[in-house]
Amino acid sequence: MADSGNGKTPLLDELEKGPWPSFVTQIKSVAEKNPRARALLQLLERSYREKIGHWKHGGIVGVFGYGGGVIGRYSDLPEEYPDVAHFHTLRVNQPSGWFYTSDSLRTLADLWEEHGSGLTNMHGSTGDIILLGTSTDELEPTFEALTNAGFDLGGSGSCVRTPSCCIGQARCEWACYDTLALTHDLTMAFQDELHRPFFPYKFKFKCAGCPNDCVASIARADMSIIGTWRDDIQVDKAAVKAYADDGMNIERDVCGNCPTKCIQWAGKEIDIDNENCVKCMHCINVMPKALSPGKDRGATILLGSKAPILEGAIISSVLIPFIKIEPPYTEIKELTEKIWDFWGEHGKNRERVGELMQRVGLGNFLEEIELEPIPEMIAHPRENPYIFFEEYFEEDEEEGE
Amino acid sequence: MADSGNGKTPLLDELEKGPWPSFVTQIKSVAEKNPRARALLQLLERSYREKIGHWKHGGIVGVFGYGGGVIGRYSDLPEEYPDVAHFHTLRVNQPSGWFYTSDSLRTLADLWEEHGSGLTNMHGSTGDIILLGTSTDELEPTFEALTNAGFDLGGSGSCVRTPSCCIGQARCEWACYDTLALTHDLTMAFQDELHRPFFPYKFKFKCAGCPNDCVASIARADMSIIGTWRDDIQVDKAAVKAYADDGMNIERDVCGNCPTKCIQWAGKEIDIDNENCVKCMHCINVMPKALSPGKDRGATILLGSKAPILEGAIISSVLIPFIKIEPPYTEIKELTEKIWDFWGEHGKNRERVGELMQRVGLGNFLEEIELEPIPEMIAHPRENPYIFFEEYFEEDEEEGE
Amino acid sequence: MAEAKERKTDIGPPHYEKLMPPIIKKNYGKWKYHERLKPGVLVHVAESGDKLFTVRAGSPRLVSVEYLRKYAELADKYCDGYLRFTSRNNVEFLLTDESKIDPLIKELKSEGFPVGGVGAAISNIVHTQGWVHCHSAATDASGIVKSVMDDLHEYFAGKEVPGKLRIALACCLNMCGAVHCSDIAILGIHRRPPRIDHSNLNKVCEIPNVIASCPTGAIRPATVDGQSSVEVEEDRCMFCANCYTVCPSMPLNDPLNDGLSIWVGGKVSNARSEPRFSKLAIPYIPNNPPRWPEVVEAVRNIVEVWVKHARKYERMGEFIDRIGWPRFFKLTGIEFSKEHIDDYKYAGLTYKRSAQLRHS
Amino acid sequence: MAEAKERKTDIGPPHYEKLMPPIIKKNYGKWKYHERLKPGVLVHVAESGDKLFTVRAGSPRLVSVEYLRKYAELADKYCDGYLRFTSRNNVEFLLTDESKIDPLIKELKSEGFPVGGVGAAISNIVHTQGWVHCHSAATDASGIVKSVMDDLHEYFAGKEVPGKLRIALACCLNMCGAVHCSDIAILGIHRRPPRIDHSNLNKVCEIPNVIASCPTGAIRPATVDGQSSVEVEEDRCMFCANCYTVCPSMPLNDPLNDGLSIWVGGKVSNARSEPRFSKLAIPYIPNNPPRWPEVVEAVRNIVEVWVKHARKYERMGEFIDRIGWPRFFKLTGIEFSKEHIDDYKYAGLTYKRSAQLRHS
Ligand code: SRM
Ligand code: SRM
Ligand code: SRM
Ligand code: SRM
Ligand code: SF4
Ligand code: SF4
Ligand code: SF4
Ligand code: SF4
Ligand code: SF4
Ligand code: SF4
Ligand code: SF4
Ligand code: SF4
Repeated sequence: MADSGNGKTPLLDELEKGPWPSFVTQIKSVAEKNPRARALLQLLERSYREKIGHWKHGGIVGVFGYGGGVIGRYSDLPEEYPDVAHFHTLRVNQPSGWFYTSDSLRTLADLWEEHGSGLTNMHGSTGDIILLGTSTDELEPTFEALTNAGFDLGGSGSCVRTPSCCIGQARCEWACYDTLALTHDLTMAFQDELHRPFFPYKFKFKCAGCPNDCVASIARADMSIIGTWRDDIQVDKAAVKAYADDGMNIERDVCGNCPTKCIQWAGKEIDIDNENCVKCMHCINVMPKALSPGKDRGATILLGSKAPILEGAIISSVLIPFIKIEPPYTEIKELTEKIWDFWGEHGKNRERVGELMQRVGLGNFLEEIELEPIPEMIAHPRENPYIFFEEYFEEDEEEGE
Repeated sequence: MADSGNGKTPLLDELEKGPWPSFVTQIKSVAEKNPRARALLQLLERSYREKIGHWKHGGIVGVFGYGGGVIGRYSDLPEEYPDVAHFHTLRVNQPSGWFYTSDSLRTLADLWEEHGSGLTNMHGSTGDIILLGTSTDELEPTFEALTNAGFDLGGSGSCVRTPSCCIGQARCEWACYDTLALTHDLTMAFQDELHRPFFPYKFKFKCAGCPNDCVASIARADMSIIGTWRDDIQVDKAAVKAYADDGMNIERDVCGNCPTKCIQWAGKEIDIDNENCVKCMHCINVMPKALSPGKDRGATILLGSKAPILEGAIISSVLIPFIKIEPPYTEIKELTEKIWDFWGEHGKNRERVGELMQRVGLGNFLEEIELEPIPEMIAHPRENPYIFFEEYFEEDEEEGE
Repeated sequence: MAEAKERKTDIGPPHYEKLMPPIIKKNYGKWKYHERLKPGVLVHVAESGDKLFTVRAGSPRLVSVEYLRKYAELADKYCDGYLRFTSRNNVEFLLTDESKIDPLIKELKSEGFPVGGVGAAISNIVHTQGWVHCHSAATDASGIVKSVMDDLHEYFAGKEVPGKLRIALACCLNMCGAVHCSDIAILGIHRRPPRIDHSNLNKVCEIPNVIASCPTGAIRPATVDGQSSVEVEEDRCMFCANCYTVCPSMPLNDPLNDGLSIWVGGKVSNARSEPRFSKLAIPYIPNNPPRWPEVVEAVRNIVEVWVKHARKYERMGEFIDRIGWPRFFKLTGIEFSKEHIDDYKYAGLTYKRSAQLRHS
Repeated sequence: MAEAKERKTDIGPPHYEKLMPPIIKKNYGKWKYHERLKPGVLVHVAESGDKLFTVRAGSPRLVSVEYLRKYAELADKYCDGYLRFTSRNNVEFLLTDESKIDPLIKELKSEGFPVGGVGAAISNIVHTQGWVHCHSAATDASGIVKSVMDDLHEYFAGKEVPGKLRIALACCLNMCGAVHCSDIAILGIHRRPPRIDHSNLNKVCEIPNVIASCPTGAIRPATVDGQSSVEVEEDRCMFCANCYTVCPSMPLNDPLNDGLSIWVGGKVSNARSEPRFSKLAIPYIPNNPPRWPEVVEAVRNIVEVWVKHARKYERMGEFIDRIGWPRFFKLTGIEFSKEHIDDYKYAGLTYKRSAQLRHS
């Protein structure tokens, strides 16, 4: 009991030094008033000393009527640290684009000061507001306070996870569709799937406005919706010239980095072979005043990314090379539901949709979700000759000579 | 019996038309005198008509004391085509580089006219002279005639297969080592392993004098020995200028195709960042009068290529990035024998060495053949976090604090 | 859905429009271009000519309600209460009045919040829970992030670098932080096979599920002290902890053996080269809290090699593409070992299957 | 080794030196450069100033003793009896007297041997046995080669092409012709599962070996008419014929279903890009002897697209790299189908895992 009693945190104190803002300072800022935060500090100091975490495997806890949104967490030293004996996390669905007013932040602060540790993550890796640690009996009151303030829980467990997106058209000139609107719409449309797990495993949506993918959707979302365009890059010749006059080495820095070498600089004008442009964004990134995505905008839909457990990490792969993104987003939703149907029926327990697609084979998967195979879906055709032809001729079909 | 009797070959006759030399013409050129060739023509006509081959799974036949060098072959219609009821192939070890004198060709022609079908392949895909079709009782006499003429059988079955090589220093200015000498030496050193199968499966050597790999060693040899150099590319400035003056677009055609963009053309002189040159040969290929491989020459040794059955095709991978190739080639032979030892002990039946290496893992394989792992052996380090650490600390090794 | 009467459920998040500054609502979808005015400061210019100034400040991500209020206060003072967070957990203040930029920056700095991370820079480290909240953690997250960012803060604050460099940290192989596609990834790893709590296992876990959970087939049924349980063939364990995820009686956490690995060269954007996974650079560094000096040093070393040798716009992986892995190991002084060689499912595809080699 | 007394064994091949022209012996390892003088003719210049002229002629590879003598005769007449064969089965006459080149070419042509295949050209087709000698063949080899080369002979003889183009043919999945790394590969394929000779199987084959031979696990033990035998789950068969290699009672040869597939974009050399496998272009073309017009047409079509659109030095695969697979299918008019999508071990790695796409 010495540990939790003495109150000293010599190891953690070391982490208050240095120029980067310190999470220890954050915890301390509420530890005086908040016993949970105080206990967390003590327990963490102990972990630092012993080089091991002190949390047990989570149990299933939650709010009434929801199957997710709360991560149950218990200390393995409940007697010594009773204030963090339970220390459950609430995942609160962030507003699309992580926009806040000062008032909305204060509302969150107030309710979490009252009901929990006073500690948050702004934000979790999936995108949620993470309310970090409270006891089981506070879950329902916190939920009530949240919903009264206009917030709701995000996802956890085998369900749709909280969709997230880049800032998109709210501030970015490159956004090829309205990522915030789509994210919000999907979130609202799939509230049931988000709150009541019934899938084989989790399913994440992430919406990026252009191929720069500022929300890492291609690496972290079961469905990655990445803005793109299909006409010509828009060129402002005067602005190109201004960059050149300004000393930019267009030949080396722009053309030299084009993946398909489809952009040329004759020393005066830029010349783009748009047929071979793969919309990588590089030239646009480097000359934002001069170049911009075409006018015929939409998105590429890719499927399947995930972390390595179990079959190895996956980067999403192309399902629809180009689609217009317009409310009410019927096509995307129908496609999603077809995928869920097949996954629900054939996915193994804890099998992500990207793993399922690989297990059954992209060709079969496409048949099930009723998409035609097209070469845009693959990096290259098969190299091995092990083709499963599905039919063969029988003798009686044809007369032998 | 109509087939073999009537003698007409209307389908095959179609293949005597057209500008490319015809194998049918070749067969016909001996068919009159040679009953085996005549029967082959008939049987082949029947295959063309029926769209199916008429050969049975080979039996084991051979010459005394050898386990390989002969491919047994029987017709499935022996009664109808008795002259090709047996139709075994002899694989005769070609001279390195496929060099012949007119006399040596005539010697081969004479003996094969006497003992076999009078048909050959010059050459088989592995490199052998293929004597195409004779009966079991002719095998031993053919062998005797061959050895008397200074020829010997090549490999078949689970043994060293006939090594082969590009023309190398005999005619090519780019050969970084003497491919003919090495090939001949390996062939002679491993006569026993070549003639008396005792491996889990076949083992092929191919020797190419430079990375152009004119003998396709990287795709078709269990051990691919590919010439290279480690100092700077030799440049004849005047000759470079001559190419430029002659209208060659050096910027586009040479520099633009360098895989590491390490060669630059300032409009007057060529400038090579040799540290980043990956010895691809392209610039040298394009300007043979001006550029040539460095002076410090040797070879890269790669292991494991093969056709797709069973685990999928394999391209050889780097085992030794650079080695000097000098008689008596002790290092290569010792390395080879270490590989054979491990393969002999741990290879499964019909498992090629490249498959074994993948099955046990390159890291383990290297330990067994006593080579240090180096980054040149891999395209990139692992992407997955599934590291088999072989040891861990036990509590008593270290005092807990 | 059977629910309590007045209880609100499934209301979803607040609508973003309610939380946006008027200038954004007005110019939504009509931005023309942007410029980086100075470290941490962007201006976005709309077709209308309106200008939106963004000041980005680093955040520890683990934020207390006290500091949320501090953010709110700053937002009120400088930008009518409007702010946002980024996908890498930085805070962005959204200003319309250019003259307020410098005062805001000054106040942010005085509160201990560095300003930067914009454009070619090292931004905040995406990370996870660690010992703060997760049962699975092989290391802490926040402490390492703090230590590394302390060391690299100049690169956040404006010191020149060739391009973007994204660092991420995950405290176990579940990789909640999308470590797998980062320029530099710091990954917590276990190195000792699970220690089995035989007395409890068959009470809390389904033995067939436990056996099935192991990707290498290392787990077998066993009877221990008369209890049905499982045993692990230690040689076949690669410490993925999937068994532990499925069964609490198989913990892998171990103070002596847990530690970190470092991965390099992944990316997410489609700019120039395609997205790709990070590859192993350093297989193991022991846990050394509170400041993990070996990890800090290892990351700095890699960063400095990149800063010194990479060409403009070259992300870490693109840089290594150009110089080759052998030179990467040479320049960083990192030792190459058996652990670097892939031996999982696609291992064969990572062998060097060409004679294109640098020999000098 | 117990052997008959006077019998010579293990003597190995003749030493190459004995078969080389003096000019080669003299300048061995001391060549300086070469030039292509005209289609099919090379000159190699030695440091000594000596010049060796090579005249390359196409060959059907299946050569009779009559024609071997003809080669010998030509060699005697034009080059002191010295000649060689190439790794693609062409014949090379090795001359020292430049003035004999044209007469030799003339005589070769009159004998029906085209001269060419040097430099940027379409050389001879590496191929295999087919119905001429192999039990495994799903098609003939020589007949298709003859038909395709008849059609492409101008490209052998000097008609301009962007770079080298290597065609290979193998008559079954064993791929004796190294088809797997060719610019264009023609591959014989079976398309019907093995038909089992139940009455003989257990006499000639080891049932466990047969079962183990199947990479997809399609073969199961079965008792048929009281005989122990095997059965094949047809849905799982992908016609590799490995079972047949192991067991003669499981033939796959089938006149109705056997045929050809076409593969593109492989290469072997390390020049510019690394060696790589060919990829599937056309999954199936029926056998249509004696001249396989559909195959000839398919190959020509692909060749012509390459000739028309590739840049100088671009091998087929490099060309497709630049234009992308979707455009390759568009330009050739080849239909894309489920069969093109890999579904074997590494399938996942062939999916398009980036947003870098051409949309127009
Ligand atoms: C809180 C968060 C980390 C953070 O600090 O940001 C988190 C925390 C956990 N993740 Fe995660 N994951 C979090 C984002 C991710 C991400 C990133 C993302 O969503 O963009 C990934 C990688 C992408 C992916 O989905 O594959 C991720 C991949 C996993 C996995 C591996 C899943 C897989 O298929 O490989 C697991 C293991 C599992 O599901 O059993 C996991 C499991 C967990 C659990 C629930 C531990 C467990 O095994 O039960 C962690 C609870 C920690 C705790 O005590 O609070 N977490 N997890 C992130 C969620 C916050 C939020 O809602 O915003
Ligand atoms: C004659 C030849 C084809 C030709 O017309 O040129 C040939 C013919 C046969 N090969 Fe081959 N292979 C021939 C070169 C190759 C090559 C190319 C090479 O060596 O460069 C390969 C691909 C490279 C490789 O080794 O993987 C090759 C890969 C195979 C395979 C597949 C091996 C594998 O590991 O995937 C088999 C199947 C087997 O071994 O059971 C095979 C089996 C056979 C058999 C013995 C058929 C069998 O299953 O028993 C064929 C006998 C045909 C006959 O009746 O004459 N042959 N075989 C070539 C040998 C001639 C020579 O000695 O010069
Ligand atoms: C604010 C933010 C989006 C958001 O909704 O939160 C954002 C915003 C912008 N990104 Fe981003 N990116 C943001 C995360 C990302 C991510 C995701 C990540 O880091 O996890 C990526 C993918 C990184 C990767 O590939 O691993 C990302 C890859 C890019 C790129 C491509 C960089 C490259 O060369 O690979 C650009 C273009 C550029 O920088 O030239 C870009 C450019 C931009 C621009 C310039 C777009 C614009 O016109 O407004 C934005 C200015 C900020 C800047 O320069 O940092 N943004 N950007 C994210 C800020 C994170 C932070 O706090 O540092
Ligand atoms: C004679 C031969 C070697 C032998 O020992 O038999 C040979 C000889 C030469 N090759 Fe080759 N290559 C020969 C098969 C190959 C092969 C193997 C094959 O085709 O199966 C390759 C690999 C092909 C591949 O990548 O798939 C090959 C890839 C090259 C290259 C690289 C071409 C490229 O751009 O990828 C060069 C360089 C060049 O052509 O610029 C080359 C260049 C040469 C040079 C110019 C070398 C020299 O300086 O003498 C020789 C002149 C002949 C010519 O231009 O065709 N040789 N060459 C082979 C002739 C085969 C034939 O009859 O057509
Ligand atoms: S992903 Fe594209 S649209 Fe979205 S913020 Fe980044 S650059 Fe802008
Ligand atoms: S967007 Fe990318 S691919 Fe397209 S022209 Fe610009 S740099 Fe090239
Ligand atoms: S591989 Fe190299 S050395 Fe050998 S013939 Fe070809 S170009 Fe010459
Ligand atoms: S050999 Fe290849 S890599 Fe080296 S400089 Fe020449 S083109 Fe570049
Ligand atoms: S990475 Fe592992 S330890 Fe860290 S939060 Fe995620 S599941 Fe927990
Ligand atoms: S940690 Fe992974 S590999 Fe080890 S026993 Fe558990 S599941 Fe198997
Ligand atoms: S490819 Fe197949 S059919 Fe052709 S020779 Fe080789 S083993 Fe026989
Ligand atoms: S052909 Fe291949 S896949 Fe089909 S049953 Fe035989 S071994 Fe199996």
